[in-house]
Amino acid sequence: MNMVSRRGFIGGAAAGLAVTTLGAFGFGGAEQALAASVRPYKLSRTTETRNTCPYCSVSCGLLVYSLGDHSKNAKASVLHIEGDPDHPINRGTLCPKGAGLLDFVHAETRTKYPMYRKPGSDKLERVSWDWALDRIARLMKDDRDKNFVEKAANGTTVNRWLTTGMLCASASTNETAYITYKWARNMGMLALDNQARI
Amino acid sequence: MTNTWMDLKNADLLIVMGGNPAEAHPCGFKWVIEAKVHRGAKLVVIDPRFTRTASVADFYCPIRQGTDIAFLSGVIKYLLDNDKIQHEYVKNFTNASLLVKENFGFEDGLFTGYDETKRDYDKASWSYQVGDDGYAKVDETLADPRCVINVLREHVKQYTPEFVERITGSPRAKFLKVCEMMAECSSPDKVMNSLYALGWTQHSSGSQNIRTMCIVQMLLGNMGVRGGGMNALRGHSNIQGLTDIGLLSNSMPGYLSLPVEAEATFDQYMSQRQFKPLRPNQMSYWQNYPKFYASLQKGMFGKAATPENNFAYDWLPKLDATYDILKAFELMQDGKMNGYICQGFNPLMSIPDKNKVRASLAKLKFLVTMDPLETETSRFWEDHGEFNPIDPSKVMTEVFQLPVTCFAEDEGSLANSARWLQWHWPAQDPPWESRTDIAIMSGIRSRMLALYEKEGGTFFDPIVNTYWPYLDPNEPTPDEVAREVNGYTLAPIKDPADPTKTIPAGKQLDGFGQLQADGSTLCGCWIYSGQYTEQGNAMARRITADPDSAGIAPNWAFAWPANRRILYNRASADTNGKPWDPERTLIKWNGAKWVGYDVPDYGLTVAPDKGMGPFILTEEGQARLWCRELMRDGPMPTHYEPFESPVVNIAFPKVRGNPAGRVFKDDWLRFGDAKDFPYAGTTYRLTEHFHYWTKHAKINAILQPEFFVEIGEELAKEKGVAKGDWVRVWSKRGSVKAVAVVTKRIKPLICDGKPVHVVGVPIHWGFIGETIMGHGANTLTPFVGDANTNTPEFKAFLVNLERTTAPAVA
Amino acid sequence: MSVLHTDELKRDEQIPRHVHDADRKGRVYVDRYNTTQRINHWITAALFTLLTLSGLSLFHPSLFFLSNLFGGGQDTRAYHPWFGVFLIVSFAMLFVRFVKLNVPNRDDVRWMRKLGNIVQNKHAGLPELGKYNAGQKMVFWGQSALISVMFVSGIVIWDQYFGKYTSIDIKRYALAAHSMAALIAILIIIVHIYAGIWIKGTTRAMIRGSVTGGWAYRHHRKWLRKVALGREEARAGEPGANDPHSPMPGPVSHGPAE
Amino acid sequence: MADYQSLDIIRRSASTEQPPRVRGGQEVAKLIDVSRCIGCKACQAACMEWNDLRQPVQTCQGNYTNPEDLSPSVWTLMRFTEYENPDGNLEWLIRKDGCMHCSDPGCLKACPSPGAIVQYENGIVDFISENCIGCTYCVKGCPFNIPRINPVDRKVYKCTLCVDRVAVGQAPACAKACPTACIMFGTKADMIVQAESRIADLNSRGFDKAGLYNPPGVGGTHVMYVLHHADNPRLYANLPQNPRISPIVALWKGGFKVVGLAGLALAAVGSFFHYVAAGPDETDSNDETVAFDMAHFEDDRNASEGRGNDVRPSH
Repeated sequence: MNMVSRRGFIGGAAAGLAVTTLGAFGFGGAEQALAASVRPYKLSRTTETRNTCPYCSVSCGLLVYSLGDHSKNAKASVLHIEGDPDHPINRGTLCPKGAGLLDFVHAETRTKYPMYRKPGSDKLERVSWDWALDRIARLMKDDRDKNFVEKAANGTTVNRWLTTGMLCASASTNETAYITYKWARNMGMLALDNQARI
Repeated sequence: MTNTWMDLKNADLLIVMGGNPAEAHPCGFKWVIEAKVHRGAKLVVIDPRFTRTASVADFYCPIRQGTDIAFLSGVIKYLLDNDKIQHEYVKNFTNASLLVKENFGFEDGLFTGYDETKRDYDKASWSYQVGDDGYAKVDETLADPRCVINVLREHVKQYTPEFVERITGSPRAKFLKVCEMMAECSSPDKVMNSLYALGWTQHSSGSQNIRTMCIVQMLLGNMGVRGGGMNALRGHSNIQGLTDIGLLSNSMPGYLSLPVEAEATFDQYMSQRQFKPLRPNQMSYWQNYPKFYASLQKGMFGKAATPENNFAYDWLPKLDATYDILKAFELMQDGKMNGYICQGFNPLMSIPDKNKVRASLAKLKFLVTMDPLETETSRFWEDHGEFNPIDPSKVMTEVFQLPVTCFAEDEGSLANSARWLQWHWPAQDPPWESRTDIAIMSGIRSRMLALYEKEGGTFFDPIVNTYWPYLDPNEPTPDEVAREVNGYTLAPIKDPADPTKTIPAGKQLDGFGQLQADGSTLCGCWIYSGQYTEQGNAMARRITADPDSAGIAPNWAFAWPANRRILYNRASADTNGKPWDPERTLIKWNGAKWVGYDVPDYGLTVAPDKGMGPFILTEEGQARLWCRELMRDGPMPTHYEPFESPVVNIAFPKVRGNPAGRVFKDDWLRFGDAKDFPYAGTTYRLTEHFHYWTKHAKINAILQPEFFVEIGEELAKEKGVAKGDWVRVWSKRGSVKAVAVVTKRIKPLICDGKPVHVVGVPIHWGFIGETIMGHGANTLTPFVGDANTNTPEFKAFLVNLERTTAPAVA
Repeated sequence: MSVLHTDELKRDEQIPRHVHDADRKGRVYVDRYNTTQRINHWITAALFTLLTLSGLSLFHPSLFFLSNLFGGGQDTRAYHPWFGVFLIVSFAMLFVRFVKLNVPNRDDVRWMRKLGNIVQNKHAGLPELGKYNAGQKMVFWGQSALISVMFVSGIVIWDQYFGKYTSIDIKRYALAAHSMAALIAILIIIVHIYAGIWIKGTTRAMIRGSVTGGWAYRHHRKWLRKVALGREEARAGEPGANDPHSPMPGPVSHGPAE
Repeated sequence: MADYQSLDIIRRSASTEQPPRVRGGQEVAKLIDVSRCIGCKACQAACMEWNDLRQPVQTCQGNYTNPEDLSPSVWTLMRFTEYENPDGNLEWLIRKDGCMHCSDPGCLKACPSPGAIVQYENGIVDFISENCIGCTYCVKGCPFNIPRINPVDRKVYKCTLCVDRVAVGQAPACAKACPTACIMFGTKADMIVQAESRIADLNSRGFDKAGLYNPPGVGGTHVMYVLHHADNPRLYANLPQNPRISPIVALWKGGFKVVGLAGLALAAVGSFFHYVAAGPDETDSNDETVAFDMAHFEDDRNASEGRGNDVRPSH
């Protein structure tokens, strides 16, 4: 009769319950090993580079950690940025802007390729660097040739070019600034300004 | 900044007025907290809003925006009336005793010489009485009513506490409490520090705001000392550097100035740049101008710049007007500007009157943007609904959006607010197809050069003769450029430090002391000389030692000028060369020379009894309580209301705005008045964001996601606005919609008996990036500039406000 | 079932329809539960077992290993409330079926007084009982109440879907109530199961659907009488409409028993 | 995952086994000096950056608290309160909310999953995600309302006190970033000393009730506050006055757990012994016969009754 086996099942369940209950008093021995671990330290083999925060003028020192060790086949990519503890001003601290720099470096909306918009168009189109620089040089030269003022009305030599202007970047380096100055001013450009004005 | 960031910790009283460093410069602000924690210093905040800085202040005093000069003039009056000035300092280190011309005067809000049609002054009367010896006359007893200090006393006499309260809305008791706290710092062992930023500069009287506090600091004897000074907290990482390098419409590197059209010849140009001392025995360091000029022009044109052609003087463009940003957009609007290059700048969001800016850009033939991020400017032609309404098919501008490396990928130096030049190194490869700015500029240059060589063209001598000695002309390395900026010898020169020695040609200069006027030295920016010597790149130094914890760290990077960390540091010692406060020693006279923790801002071996003033750049050798003809809108500060003000100027009811403030003709029509726009608007940064950059960074977008305006509970109640409601804010120039942050931190100011409600408009949102789309704050702001710098008046304008519904998502 | 008959006796088809002759002479079986009821019971029992195992695994660390039966902690946590949902449905059906027969009456009080004897297997002086004794009724009502408590508190702490509707404080009470109710319910079930082991012949009722006549006579004589007289439907929940002793007031119409 | 064994565990959720305790170490703590907090949210940014957390961008709710609340990807949050003090002066009280790393952690107490929550000897309470089963008992156990469940992976998250950084000797990301040193990090003993000097400074500036928030109800915490108004922590966005593990949770996870299981065991064991003692309750042939008779001879019902009366065979 299968009845016995059914009963056996029920009895077994009850016994099992008793055993498990007993287990709760320490007879179980079902403990897992104490295997909890901390997250691995993510910077252990990254490359550390000293840099300066590009935002405000406090000039907080940065330690920029990047993937890759500058070996031939590894493409360096920043994966973490924190304050440089040696820096006399920020001493390792960063404000919310500096602490979020990683997302500026890897922003979705970073410019990726030279883009060009035709007159009247409603979109930017990808172009090559050569094409873009050729075209810009052409436009600038044409404008300069046409509108450069060598002499003022009273005959004074003024050598100025007023129809093309430029705004310079407050976060670019002094070296960039110097090259920019040399290039723009020597062409006679006067409408040359920067954020200090604002 | 005259001092360093760390030096803030040496102050006893820190006045934050015209700034919000906790919010805009948190890591520099730590030194304010250090002063509080370790020195027991007090922090006072004077601001229309209870800011994050105010949240840790010991004392907060509200003030209506645009009335700082009235407030501080009241302070000056209080100090003079109560004799709370540092007498020895004022007498010896400032021009207090110099006599002002008899025909100089001030009446009804105007100084002598005003021409209303030009909105400018004839400044002939704005100078000293000059004796037969060619020097300015003095009255050491300070009794003569024409003594500068007496002229000043007369000028501020109307700013009684009652009058100050009527103008500024600062309660009298709070104003007086601030006066008392400041007055304590007139003692030589107590030092006050002024921290300011765009809260002072972005006004039509911005420069004079700063002047007023300078006067206070001079009266208290706090310039040139540890913990003191005037500390302009600059906004951007290298705004100092760009200004130093001369990227301003009227500048050349090292604060040399471009010739104006009237200076047709080199002699005329130099005659305006003599810097002859106005008192005996003064250094007047600008007398070396010809050396700076010649060395710079060698850097610009190399061999083509010769003594014979006055170092290519004629090739310099000459100014017939100021071509600042506002002017550039005015030209654009008038169709007089064809091409514009934005090298990492976002004018559509940063320049006042956004609607005017957009319309102006649309008149360009071509626009080039070079930026690591997609900017609103590079997409100004794109229709984004109410956030950027435009019809692209009507915009004929060719637009180039060029991808540029960011800080993480480039190398070079940045100048911080304290004038430190710090080198940085790239941490990753340029992503995608981005290139460095230098490569792009050089690339365009090479192409234009080739075109000129092939086709010829208009006057291209300066282009083909540009000094371009770089190994790869298409991408000069930052190292090469930094060496050139520092300067080197082109021919053997005598060593000024030791005339028995000769420095051979081709050597890096040790500093600007070695510059020559004859073309034997080349130096791209004289104030930077010393940054890259024969010893190597000083900007890359990383030595942390800071003797006496003075907050100087002399061997960390390089500070211009001459690695000097605290400007005017000679003034930290008395007339005998003994520090005013031994606890705060910077430099002292040891009997033979000046020694101390910083590089002396003085002749190293000039004894204190020689009568040389501590302010070696000025012709007086002294600091100027009254600044002659050097400011366009007056030698002393005067309270003028902002161009858009909720009240009339009760001091000078006939004057609207700063009489010399910059306004273009059509922009007068775009001013509103208090009848239609009753609330006092102001714009500002928030700590979570940096201008229009961080809205591209997810982390920062999370921290402050959406455009809002801040209003007080009283105004909110009046308008039926609850926290989180949408409101429409509009000025004569445009309208924005924003979420309302209703706060106790903004309270109505009672000005001349009537309440003025402040509406705060933070600036950080646009139509590109990770944040929620928002209207720009610059939709509201007026196109008006400071009289001296042409900086737009972003901090004070008029708006109206009402409850509304959320904007349609574009 | 096929049954052999003796001539003297009534043929199977002649005796009350819920009593059947057994293979063994002189024995009868009495129907107690139909197939639907048994399936319903066992589904409920299975769910209860799953709930017990999964619940206990989260109740005490030493029982956490039980979660492995369900594929680990995450799965246990995810399945447990769903078991509960099925249980509540299944149990509700049981409840509807059996509630009328579980209304307490005076016999229950008398029976309870003799509980001491009962546990010693002494039945002398016990009242004749209907289909359920007081102990069974206590199981029925106890589980009904506790399962309701567990259901309601379970919903409150079912974070995945209902987490946002209540405060943390309410959830704390709910958790305590849930686990307390569960423990009592398990206790009851232990007794319930043991009773099935202890009282021989009982499990047949839920497995085969019938009990021996002797079992019915011994434990539920009043019920047997009614069944034997054909006055009462044997199946629980199908009380004879005309039974004056039935505690149920009115007739309840049900579908066919088999 | 690597196991550096750099931090020893002193407590482990849902575990009866004692972790090894031979080695002792220093307790660490974060001291948050609210009086010098400027609410800049650098701590929030640094936390997101270091821990690779990015909450979806929300909207402005009319205040400065952003994101709106803690979440699985927001482990720390500045909460802003505008408070007008009795003198009529405004105070902007800004508190960095996040896990307090209690010495007696309610989350750990409530957790049913072995090793899902651990406490290291330095005081850090950490969630070990691979062991987390998503039951949210910790949420109910926490007296500070900190842990948050992620609906996607059904795991609970909170501040780890940058255990990965601390393990290699660095300060937590938030503490390192904090521009005004409002967040200090060090040994708990040092932080208490630091707090004392801060309290003295605040007393000198007129904050008589300044004090340290290190609530004894949870055995002290490893994130402590210096408050200007220590007498009324509720001012700071409802910081609990006297936090402790809820008595209900304590009951549920304390005595009840043991008593309950004991009860079950007793019932099971008791039943067994009852069976042994009393034996089964069986029907005898008499009962069967009576029942048979009742079915087949219904008229004789009364006669046959009584035969079944109970004399149980004793086995």
